[in-house]
Amino acid sequence: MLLNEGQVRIPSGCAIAGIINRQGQGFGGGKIIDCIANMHQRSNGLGGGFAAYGIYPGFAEYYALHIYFDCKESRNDCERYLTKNFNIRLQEPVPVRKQARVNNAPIIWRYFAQPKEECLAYTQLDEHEFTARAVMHINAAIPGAFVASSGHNMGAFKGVGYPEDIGEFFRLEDYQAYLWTAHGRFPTNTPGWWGGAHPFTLLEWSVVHNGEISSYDANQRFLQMHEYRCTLQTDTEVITYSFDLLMRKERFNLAETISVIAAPFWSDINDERIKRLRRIYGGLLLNGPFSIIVATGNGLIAVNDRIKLRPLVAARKGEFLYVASEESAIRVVEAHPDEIWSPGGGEPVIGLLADRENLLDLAPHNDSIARPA
Amino acid sequence: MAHNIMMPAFKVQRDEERCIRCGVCVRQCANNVHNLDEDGWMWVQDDKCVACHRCAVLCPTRALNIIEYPLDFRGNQHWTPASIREIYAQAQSGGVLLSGMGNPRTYKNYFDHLLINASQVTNPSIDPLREPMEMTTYLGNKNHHSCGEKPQLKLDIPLMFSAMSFGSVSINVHKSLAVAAKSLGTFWNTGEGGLHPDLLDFGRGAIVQVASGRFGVHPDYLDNSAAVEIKIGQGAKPGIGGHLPGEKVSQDVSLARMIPAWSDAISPAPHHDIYSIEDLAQLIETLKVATRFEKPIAVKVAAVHNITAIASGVVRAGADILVIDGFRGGTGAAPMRIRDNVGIPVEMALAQVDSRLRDEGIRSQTSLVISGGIRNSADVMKAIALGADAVYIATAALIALGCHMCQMCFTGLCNWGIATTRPDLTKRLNPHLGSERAINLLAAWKHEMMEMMGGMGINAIESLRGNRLMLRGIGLSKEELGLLGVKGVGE
Amino acid sequence: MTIINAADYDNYELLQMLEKMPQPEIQISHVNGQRYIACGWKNNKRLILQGTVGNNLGAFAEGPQIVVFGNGQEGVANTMNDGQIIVHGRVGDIAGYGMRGGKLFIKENAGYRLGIHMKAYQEKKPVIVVGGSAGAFAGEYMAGGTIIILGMNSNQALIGSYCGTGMYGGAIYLRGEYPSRNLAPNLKKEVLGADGLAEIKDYLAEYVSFFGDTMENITSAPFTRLSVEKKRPFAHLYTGFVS
Amino acid sequence: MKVVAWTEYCLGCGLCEIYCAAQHDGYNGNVLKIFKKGRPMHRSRLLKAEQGTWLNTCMHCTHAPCINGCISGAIKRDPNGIVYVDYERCVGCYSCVMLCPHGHVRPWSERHQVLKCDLCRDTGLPSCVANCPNGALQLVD
Repeated sequence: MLLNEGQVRIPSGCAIAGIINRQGQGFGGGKIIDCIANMHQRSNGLGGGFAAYGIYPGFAEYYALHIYFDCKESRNDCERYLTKNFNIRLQEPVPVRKQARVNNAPIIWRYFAQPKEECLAYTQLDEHEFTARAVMHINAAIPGAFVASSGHNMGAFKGVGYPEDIGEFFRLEDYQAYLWTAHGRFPTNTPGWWGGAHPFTLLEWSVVHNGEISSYDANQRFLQMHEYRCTLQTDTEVITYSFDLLMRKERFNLAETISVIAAPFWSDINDERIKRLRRIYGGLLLNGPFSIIVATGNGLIAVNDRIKLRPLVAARKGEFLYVASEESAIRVVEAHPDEIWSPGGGEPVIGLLADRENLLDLAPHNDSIARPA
Repeated sequence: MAHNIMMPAFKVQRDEERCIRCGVCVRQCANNVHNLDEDGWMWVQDDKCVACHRCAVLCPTRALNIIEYPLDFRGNQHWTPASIREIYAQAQSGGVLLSGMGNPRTYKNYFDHLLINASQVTNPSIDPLREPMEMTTYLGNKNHHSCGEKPQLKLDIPLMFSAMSFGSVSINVHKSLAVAAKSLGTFWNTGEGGLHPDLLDFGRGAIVQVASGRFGVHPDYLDNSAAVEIKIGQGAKPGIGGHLPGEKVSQDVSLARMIPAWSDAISPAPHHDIYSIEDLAQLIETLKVATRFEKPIAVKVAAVHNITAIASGVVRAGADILVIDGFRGGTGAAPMRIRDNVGIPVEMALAQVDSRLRDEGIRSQTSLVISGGIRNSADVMKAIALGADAVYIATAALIALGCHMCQMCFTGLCNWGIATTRPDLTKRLNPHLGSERAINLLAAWKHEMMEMMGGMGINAIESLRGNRLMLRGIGLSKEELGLLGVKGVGE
Repeated sequence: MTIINAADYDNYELLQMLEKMPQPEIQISHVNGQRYIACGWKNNKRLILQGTVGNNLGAFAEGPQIVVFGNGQEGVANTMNDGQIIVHGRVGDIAGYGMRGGKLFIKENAGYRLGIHMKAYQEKKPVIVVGGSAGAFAGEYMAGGTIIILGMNSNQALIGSYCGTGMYGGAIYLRGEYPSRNLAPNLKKEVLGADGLAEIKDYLAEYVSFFGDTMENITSAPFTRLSVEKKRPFAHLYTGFVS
Repeated sequence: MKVVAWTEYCLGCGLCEIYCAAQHDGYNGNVLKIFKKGRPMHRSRLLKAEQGTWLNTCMHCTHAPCINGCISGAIKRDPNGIVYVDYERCVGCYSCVMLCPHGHVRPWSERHQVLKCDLCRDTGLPSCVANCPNGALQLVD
């Protein structure tokens, strides 16, 4: 009997890519599909996905919930729960097109929702925390329902198949986003569950990731102390929660956050503050090979593990920043970048929207929900 | 360093009534345990003895006996003599404890808790002496979509000789096994140390290894082979690399490994071009391209906790043959702590991996070969019934060649001419005799297997593969039976 | 010379076609990410590649002459036995892993783990020359051969940390300083004058002939040579033990 | 017939000499007895040189100089071609010792006779061949 992600930990290798227009100008999904398709050989057809930011400008103040259902009953159950806790502005199926190589798709809907005032008042949670808990509740307690994404003005599109086929399936060319990330997956085994594909998201966070975190259980047990439940048993979930804890909750800036998750060796740390951070948050050091792209509405950051066990290439062309596992994936959409380089281990590539540069901060705080229209 | 406080591990007993001062023991012991003075005085140095039994076996009057040193520590269930001696050794040297061969500890051996079925009345048993009995098996990708296109290995017997590098073992071990494999219609494995020029003619019967050190790997080596095996790990030391000390890198070893003589040969822990599963897919493809898709590509991994996921990944990465080596697998040298504490039994790994690959519908894309402590034909039968396509043996083959399991392979002073590269010791293994003994062993096993299969009413090895109904567990918990996927006795 | 447009074929079609082509010199344009080019080749064919070449270029090869006008990715010259690869750009990680022979010239930067476990054997002496800088772990476990890092066409540090860790043969030449505190315990470093460059003069001349700098310019800065002090860095790591 | 030594696999252990001695003179291969009670005299000698060790033993030549030179007709050839010493006739003149170009015949001074390999003609497979632990000795036609 094969177990889904969430019931068993499934390591995987992968290809990743990300593109941001730092002026917040939207562009269609064709570019990111070309990018990830170039690295076809890095995946094995058991998972592909995309995250897109800025795609729902008309609903920017709503949480855009992309939810996968196994059957009608799970949709009914989930909608009952949603209507009890959220005001739903619009609900509709996510448009898809038939694609010969994409099978067994779940029922995929999206909901533009805001937590009900009375629910916030009753639970005394801020709306992010409230929504985050609602997402965790749906994933854990409503059988057959899975929240693929839940941020403002963004969405995750993922499934079982090669990423280029998934992109076609979700008609990504119809969306205009200023920030796209993509993932081609090479899981070591999977029952073919759409929820298990990447990117993994929480609120506005999305993570695509290549590699296997050897410290997974140490990390997840640390996160448990901070009330995160790693129900999916994936490395990506741990990465996302680590960013959420450090940046959204603890309000560390990017440099500090990177100094925790890809901590320099003790012998290389001179700064007392960084030393202190490592002493306290040593449990969040992500050990093992990884290259990740973490994105929010503010921008993206790409980073390798501290001894760079996975490939990562970045390039700049005008207002565009590209990151990918392989240079060819960038060249296929931008043949002549202004600059192209391989970042070192633990050396982040940061691409923030031009008006967020001073933030040095990826996190969506309550007080900074302003987004490009 | 002050006086060593370690007492000897063994005591050499010489029966003076029988000793004729012929000096055979003196001449045969590479550890210089035996000494004969000019005045005819025989004396021994017990602390140098490793209990390899060479002297005792060759003594023409059976005057020698070797026993565990009788001086024992005061009884203590926790601080056993071994644990105390290990501390003495490390306190004296500051070194990582090294040992040879496979995990010798008392972990449960699941082969010994499985029993084999036989026919009675409802279907007839078969007499292998007079009726046809097919032992032929093919290894490779047998996916029905690609059958006929993918290269396969044909085995006349579902047994192969497992990887042992030249350098860790002598050239005469390679010669013995290469000749035996050819005669038996099966394959031997070069290990990671390259192929010695003397054995070029046996390359086509060899599975050649590509390991992290890439010793002796070049286009001709890949071409002149039956299959290529990427060695990710081995059961005796999962997760770590290898280290052939310069003392063993003789001129001959240098030829095969293609490194200067007397330099250390270090195999890194990982392949540095494989840090993730898609990198394995890449190396598999690289080797397929380099061999023009003519050779099956095998991937050998150690049986570890996450073996099912690893196996699935390896198969999906394109491996035609998946080799799983259990924690009882032998080695020329391994840090003792790793050998004794890392990895899992191959029986469990095999049962779980076979089930997992079938659940995922990808079992036919690969052949499953297991290794690690296979002692006899019954172990082979049980492995095949649990789901293996074939079985690799190495320690059993070395024992057939004379190995006495003293576990001191790493010293290079093997008195049986096996784990050594010293010419005077190497010549102690005559490959003509060695190949004969290896052939005898496998021929005997083959016959025993045919008898057992006949007893089950099965006359083709394919019908045994994955036929777990032919097994029953004895003395196992419900959970263990579940993990092995077999019923309990009487069920 | 035969010219192929790589964009017209998928990766395996391209490889198959190359395998069958008898021409001694082939030019391929619009290469972008195609893997395994010249893998396992045993010939002296000359390949001219334009674009970004995919992983494992020239892996396990013995003899081909490959010129890349563009960049390489991971695993260039992986376990190469002989031949020559000239990259007029940068390369990714693990270039020259386990290389036993032949030469690899890179105009710009090399990624992490350059030339690790490189080894020499008899007449085979692998050489890597990097015009730019190299990432961490360069020459790790190196057992033989020569790595030269010039740090010229780069805005990064000449070399990353852990250079030559576990190295037990061969030599690494750096055009510039190497801080003593970073020196692996088994290595020694020497600052070389112009006469110290005799051993690598030919390689530098080749570099100049490919990439067009001048010998004077290259040799105007002092070189540092890292080589093995203790030939057997791990000789006392283990203890034999009769249990 | 003769015993051929395979230098490549000779270990130099010396068991050939020991068993050779034990096989003769009525000891029937009992090593202990000959060494404890008798006077072990081996017929062939293990040679040691820089290039290795090997058993130096009679080749039972077709035109054996020892037979031709024997003054008492003590050195004979049996129907199998084995050249042996008839101790009833040997008078210890040592002509054969001098005539053998390979030194395969040795004086047996205390009995004033000579020693040479007889391929254990009374007991079957030569004892040296039977007891070589590494198959380095072979009986060939």
